[in-house]
Amino acid sequence: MLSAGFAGEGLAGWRGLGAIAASGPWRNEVENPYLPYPVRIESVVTETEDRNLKTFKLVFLNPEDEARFNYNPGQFAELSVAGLGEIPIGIASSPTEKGFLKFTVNKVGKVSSHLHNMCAGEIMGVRGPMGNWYPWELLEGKNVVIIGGGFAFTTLRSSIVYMLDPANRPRFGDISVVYGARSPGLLLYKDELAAWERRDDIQMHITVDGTDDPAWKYNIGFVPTVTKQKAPSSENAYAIICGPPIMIKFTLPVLTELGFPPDRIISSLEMRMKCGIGICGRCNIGTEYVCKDGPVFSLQKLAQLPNEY
Amino acid sequence: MADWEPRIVAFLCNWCSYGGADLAGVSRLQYPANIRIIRVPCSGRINPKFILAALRHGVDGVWVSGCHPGDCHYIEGNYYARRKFGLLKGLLEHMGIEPGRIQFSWISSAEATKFAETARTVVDRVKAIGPARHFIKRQAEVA
Amino acid sequence: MSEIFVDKDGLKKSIERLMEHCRVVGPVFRGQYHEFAQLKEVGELDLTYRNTRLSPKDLFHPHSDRMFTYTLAKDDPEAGILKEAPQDYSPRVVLGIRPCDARAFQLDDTNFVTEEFKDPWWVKRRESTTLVGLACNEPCGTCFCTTVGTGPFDEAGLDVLLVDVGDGYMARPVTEKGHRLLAEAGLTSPAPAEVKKKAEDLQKSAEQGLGKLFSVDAIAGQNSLELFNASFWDEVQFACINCGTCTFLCPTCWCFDIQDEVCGDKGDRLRLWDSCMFPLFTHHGSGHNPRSQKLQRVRQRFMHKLKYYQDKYHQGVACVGCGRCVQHCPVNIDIRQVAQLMSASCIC
Amino acid sequence: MHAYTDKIREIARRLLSENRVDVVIGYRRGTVPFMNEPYLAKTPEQADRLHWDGFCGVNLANYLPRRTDRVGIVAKGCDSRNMVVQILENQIPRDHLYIIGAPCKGMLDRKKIAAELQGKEALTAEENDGKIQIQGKGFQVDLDRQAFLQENCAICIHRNPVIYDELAGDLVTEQMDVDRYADVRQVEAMTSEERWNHFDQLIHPCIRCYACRNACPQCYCPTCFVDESTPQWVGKTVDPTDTRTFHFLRAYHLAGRCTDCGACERACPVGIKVRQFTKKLEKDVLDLFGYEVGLSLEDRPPLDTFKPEDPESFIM
Repeated sequence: MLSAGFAGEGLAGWRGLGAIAASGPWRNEVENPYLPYPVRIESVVTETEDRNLKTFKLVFLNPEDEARFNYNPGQFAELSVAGLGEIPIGIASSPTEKGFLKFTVNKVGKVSSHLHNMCAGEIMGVRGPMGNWYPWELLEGKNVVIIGGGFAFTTLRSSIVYMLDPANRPRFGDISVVYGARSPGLLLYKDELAAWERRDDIQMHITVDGTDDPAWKYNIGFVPTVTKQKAPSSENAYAIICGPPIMIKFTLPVLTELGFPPDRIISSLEMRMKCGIGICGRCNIGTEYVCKDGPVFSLQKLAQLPNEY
Repeated sequence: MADWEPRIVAFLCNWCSYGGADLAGVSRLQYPANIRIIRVPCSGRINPKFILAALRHGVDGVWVSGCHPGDCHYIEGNYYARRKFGLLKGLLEHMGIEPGRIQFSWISSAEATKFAETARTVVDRVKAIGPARHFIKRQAEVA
Repeated sequence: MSEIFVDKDGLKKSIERLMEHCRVVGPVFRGQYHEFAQLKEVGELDLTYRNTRLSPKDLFHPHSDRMFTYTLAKDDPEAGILKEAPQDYSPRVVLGIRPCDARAFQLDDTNFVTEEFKDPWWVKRRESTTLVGLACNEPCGTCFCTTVGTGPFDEAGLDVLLVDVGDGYMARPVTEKGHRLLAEAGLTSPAPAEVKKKAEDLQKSAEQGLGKLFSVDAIAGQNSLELFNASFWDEVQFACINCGTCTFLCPTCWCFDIQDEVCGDKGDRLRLWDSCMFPLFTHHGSGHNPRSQKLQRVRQRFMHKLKYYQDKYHQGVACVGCGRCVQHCPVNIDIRQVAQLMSASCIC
Repeated sequence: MHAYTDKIREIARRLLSENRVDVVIGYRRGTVPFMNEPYLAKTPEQADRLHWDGFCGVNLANYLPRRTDRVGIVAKGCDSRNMVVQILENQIPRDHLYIIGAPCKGMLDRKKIAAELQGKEALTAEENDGKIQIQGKGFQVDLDRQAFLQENCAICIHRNPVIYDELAGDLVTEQMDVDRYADVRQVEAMTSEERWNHFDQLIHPCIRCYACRNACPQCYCPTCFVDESTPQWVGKTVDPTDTRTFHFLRAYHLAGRCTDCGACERACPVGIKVRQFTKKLEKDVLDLFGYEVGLSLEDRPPLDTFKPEDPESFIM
């Protein structure tokens, strides 16, 4: 009688996949990296006056999922809506904020438009955390200059909240932030910006491209210009920059002028993604998968990659 | 099967056939309740994809109706539509969709009686063919 | 190695025996070409085939595959929560696979199975499958396996290698799994010396005809950015029509898309083959597309296979020289020529 | 070597050196038997790589939409008809084109030849005197050219270019008395159920690679309906309904635009006779509107015009 055991054997006999074999008998126990954790929408906040950006506060249905979702500022996750699909979105909350995740989502396509119509209490999914993060080990003991534009401020918010946490604040030197949007109504996290503005352990430079609001009390001007004016010191400092390509293009020369070498300018890239775990193959820039080897790259690293992003 | 009632999508042009339907209603003319009306600006607006989408959703029949030739609100929209529909019907039936599943008519906004009559004819024809079997999108048949 | 000999009738009987207990898949002729399919009867199996039109990658990575199912019924407490879709992972023997295709699965493993993430469908299908290869006594004119580090008698990735020695087959178990398969299929008679000799001769003559068309190492040695910016891409890309033929036929093109489909209140999350040749592959929601041009997409495919993969995994190119893309590209773009340009070993 | 090859090279060299055109699109000899590769010659020297034989089945008009330079282009009868359609649809201006007409005796079908060889592999193929001489390992066969034409070529009635600026050879005699719609009538004779099953079988092997769409000179939409997501008209898996929807809509988009050049069928890697969809439309366009595609730069395309007396027997 044939046992058929030859084909159904466990991993021990299977060559080439030492990594799995090492992780032990996984059959039916293996975590499926494509399976989202179910979450409930706790609140939805409209961030901008054009109503194109909303922040979703999500709570895990299963507490053990939250424990497994260990993340660092700079990482992203796939937001999953059954019936529509998934979108990769940077995590806007900080790991120091317990009990929930926050994502700020721009309304552009099928999934994000549907998300914008979802309400508190509804069930959706989150898969992650994904990708690498801002280099917190390297940033230890350094001054940190954060430059953000428009709705690319999400993981920067995560980073600021993370650094300002009383347990973390002593690990970093001066923190300065240049954050700009087209108009005051398009700034994200307005209440928090105002609160940070009042603190003395963070230098805030909020700016808008233009405004006719006489009560506007912050800067007016493009991010590169304001960066140049405020001239944050590059001494013992790293710059983290996220924003639209045009902003990055004109801010990089300013940073170079201020003395930031390419290995101390850190950026986060966007790319069309599906799997988020380096398998489905679409988000590569040269050898690097943005979803897994990125999304955070130093300018030095980017210079070694094809200019295809 | 005995109590099966067909579901039929009717694409009606805003200016004529929809008006005909309206008048039929106001005049309390009876016509079968199997018809679900989708109002479109002109029969020329109907993209073949709409008809395909209806079939994929599982409707048992599609009925398209516009202004009589020469009466188009946009002068000639229905003339173009007529050419499109002729080819569309031909290809659909060539591929195995039963004749009668897709039907076309010209009905003016004054022709309430004709609207009700045509609706009955459409429903009767679809009933004679039976429930839709083809082009229905179900759960993906994959390996 | 203890080679076994079985005559052609004997193999058929063994296969019939196997078919009683597990799924047996092999090359069958359907319509216009050969494809791998689960055998209904042993007579369908055609081991005289050259190679299948489509690569057998769909055995592990089907064109369309159901990942998860869910309900959207409003009153269901489970609404919107994804569940893994049931799949058949029962034992399966794949017979007569060509060495190049088996090697391709090893290359694909580096993508689907990494230290951090294991693709569960790939892993479970790989695990439940035993691969019985069939050596290529007569490689095609479009084959270039020996150039890219495999060969017509390569055992890499196989559990058993069969060699057609005329009146029967020499079966060489390669792995423990292969040994057990042969034992349990009742194949035990040791191959006589002349059969082994015959197999050796066949191997020599098969390999002789193949030669080396370009240097994989030379491509590895090139500067990636210089290759990326090389002027020859303009000429290479001209004829391309950006269809998915090359990628869909290729045994080492694994890229996929994920799509949700809803039918009533039931939904599926499906994955399906995708292709770097399609503009939508990299099209951002914002409208931006880093590879909006045909040249960029064509370059991506060749760079990925022949350069990026080498640089990332240091185990050769992601091409096994099966020649399917060469044979079936509707506009005759020939990867062998492109590789020659990339290795700069010829001035074409 | 085919006499056209010399002539095409000569014309291309002249056009490029006299700066009459910026580029010449033709074919260069393929790397495998039965295949040639579309080629863009930019210099008079590159013109010498141009080639012609019976395996120039790729429709070069496919490379024209969105080009802005002055193009010399080799055109068989069908290619030239596709150019007419593209000119009518404002995809390329006539005065940007210098059409090198290649009167055609039909292109050869590599799938038919492969089937004839029954698994034996051809290593070289040469055409000579109405014969195809094929050599492989340990065999040589001569095939009768006429028997191995692409199916569309066998029934072609417009082998000579419709528009051209210069010819690469003498005009050929057009085929008369061909039955263009035998396969359509065969399907028309079936019941609805038989038809449905017939097409089910036909498209069963489809892998949704879109080679048929992309090989077509008339498929140039910036966003194909397949890629539209809001709403999504068709699923992307190999689900039979979705595959059918794709083939139906692809064909319908070619209503009154398809020249039956056979590029789609030729490109299909799994051998689907996709012309069976478009042929029906071609027949209906001829029957209903008396229109043959791509023959005139004056007549509007059939779905871009109408006659008050157009047939409407299908209307209730």
